[in-house]
Amino acid sequence: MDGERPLRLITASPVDRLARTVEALLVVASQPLSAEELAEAADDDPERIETALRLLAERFAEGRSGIVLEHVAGGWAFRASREAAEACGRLFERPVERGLSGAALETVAIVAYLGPVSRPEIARIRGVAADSVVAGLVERGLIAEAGREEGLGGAVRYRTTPLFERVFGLESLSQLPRLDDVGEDAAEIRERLEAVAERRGA
Amino acid sequence: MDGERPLRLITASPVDRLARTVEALLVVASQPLSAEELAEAADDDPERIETALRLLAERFAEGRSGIVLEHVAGGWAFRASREAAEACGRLFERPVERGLSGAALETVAIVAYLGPVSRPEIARIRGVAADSVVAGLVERGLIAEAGREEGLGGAVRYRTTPLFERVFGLESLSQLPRLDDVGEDAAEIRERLEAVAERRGA
Amino acid sequence: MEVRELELDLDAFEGPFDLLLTLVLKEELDLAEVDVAGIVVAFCERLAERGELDLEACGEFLVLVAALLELKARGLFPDEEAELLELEPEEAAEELARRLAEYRRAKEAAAWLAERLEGEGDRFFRLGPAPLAPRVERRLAPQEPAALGAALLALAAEPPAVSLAHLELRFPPVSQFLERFRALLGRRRVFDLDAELDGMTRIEQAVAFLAVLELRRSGEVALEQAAPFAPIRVRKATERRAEWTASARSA
Repeated sequence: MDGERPLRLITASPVDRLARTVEALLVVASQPLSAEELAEAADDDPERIETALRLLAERFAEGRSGIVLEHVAGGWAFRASREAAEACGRLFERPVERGLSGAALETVAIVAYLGPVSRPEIARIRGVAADSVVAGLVERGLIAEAGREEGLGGAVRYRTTPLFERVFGLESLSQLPRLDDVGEDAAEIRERLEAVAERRGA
Repeated sequence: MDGERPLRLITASPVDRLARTVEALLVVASQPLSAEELAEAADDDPERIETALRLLAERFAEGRSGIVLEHVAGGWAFRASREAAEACGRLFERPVERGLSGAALETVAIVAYLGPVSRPEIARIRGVAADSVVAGLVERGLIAEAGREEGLGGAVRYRTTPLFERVFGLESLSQLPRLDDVGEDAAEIRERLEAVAERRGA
Repeated sequence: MEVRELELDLDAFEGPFDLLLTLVLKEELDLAEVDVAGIVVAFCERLAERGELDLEACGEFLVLVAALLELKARGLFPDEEAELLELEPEEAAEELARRLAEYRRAKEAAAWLAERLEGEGDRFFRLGPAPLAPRVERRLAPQEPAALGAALLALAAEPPAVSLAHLELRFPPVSQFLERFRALLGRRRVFDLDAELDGMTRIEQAVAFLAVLELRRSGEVALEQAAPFAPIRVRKATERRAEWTASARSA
């Protein structure tokens, strides 16, 4: 390796190579990185990192590049140039979604009819793990946490939100379509769903 | 807008400006963007986007830059250069692929080739229950629910996600190798079985 | 009758069927060492002792044994062709071959993916949103409440009855053999069961045997066997009360 060094010095200065490493780290990070974090990851010293960052700040500057290096509270991060703000706005402006996925609809229906209900219960009834679907519904504000199951370390339970009622055009949960074939009330419906789920799993 | 064009030609070549917009979009996007998505966000035509992408692919090439543009999962995305992999490894975990078991790889392979496919189908092919393996793959984001099998009480089906294609560096699922050679094996196995059956019958 | 509680006394294993299945699935017991035919014999004996045909237990048993045979076949497959004698029945050969090929293909694809992962290990990309990207708000169009009810109704739908479909093996109906044996007994008062079973697949033999047990239960026939594994003679019941006589067993 030592023999290679002079060659490298000709083709690229070490700071240039370090700058490439830093830009690679920044493009992968999902939060700002401090000079110390960068130095540790690059296994180089913070002063040289600062030099590399200055180099990058020049290269990734407003007006010169669509990628802009920005120093924010937590450290350094890339952002889109102001020039591209309109385009970014269009990228992130999502059209109104027409419906929920099958998994999301089943899950939110379970929470609406049986809530408050925990993730393990949802998983049991649907026969598949509920983690990502529940997380998605929470993120969209259709369901929210509502305490925990009884006992130590009880699982978090979920209920539907006012946004859910608005989206589904309900004044309250009592307006949910009746499911007399399944059960008269939440307890009966729950019992039936769990019994069916058990038979399905067997 | 037409009246502005000559002005733009003076300050910067339009393709260069478009390239800056495209790199801005790519640095903030959380998944690969297709040329069509880029065209829509940039409010420009797909052909010019392709030209800009070619320009960027040259600029953000392995060995030349720490940020590398790649065509993956049906779109374009930035990633860290291979040169910086060691530094990235020190800073970031690889939660998606860390410790993927043989069972998980077999299962994700089945979903990739046969998807959408249900858990019972996977179990049938692998000869063992697929529940925990499938849940693990969903958790990692490599597969996702894709509706249920037809008919009432049908099992949930799964397909691979764009993240799967990204992790395995596939431009699309069509890049998976054809497994015809194994198909020939099937004929051979069948012949052998039939030969055995004949001997038994005699 | 609880199939899973069936007590087994095999060379490789002694204990309830349930435990055997658990050990096999945990790969703590090599299925290659397990005499599956021995399990079938134990089940049939138990069935005979009870003197009544428990179709539910038979169904469950067939599914479990078919699964065991398949697992065993899979484990044995790479070995000598002679071991293929364990596989059969020939009717299932094509299906089995197809599935083995399918499984091999999955293994092949998994190997390809593993190799790919190895090669792609130095490609890092961002998993989450960009640090300074705008937050995305997902808006949902107004939804029909009826969709909620429909989703729950679908979840409350009974699953299909115990299905053998996933095995894709064809089980001939017991009635087919009942008719055949009744017709036979119309012509002859006695027949040798083994001779009748000759040339059948193992599954057909099993179902035919169930049919004979059913005939005995309904008092239409008497069964005679000089010793375990000796030929079984099926005699049309006359004035004598039908009974199972395996003289060696009482010894």
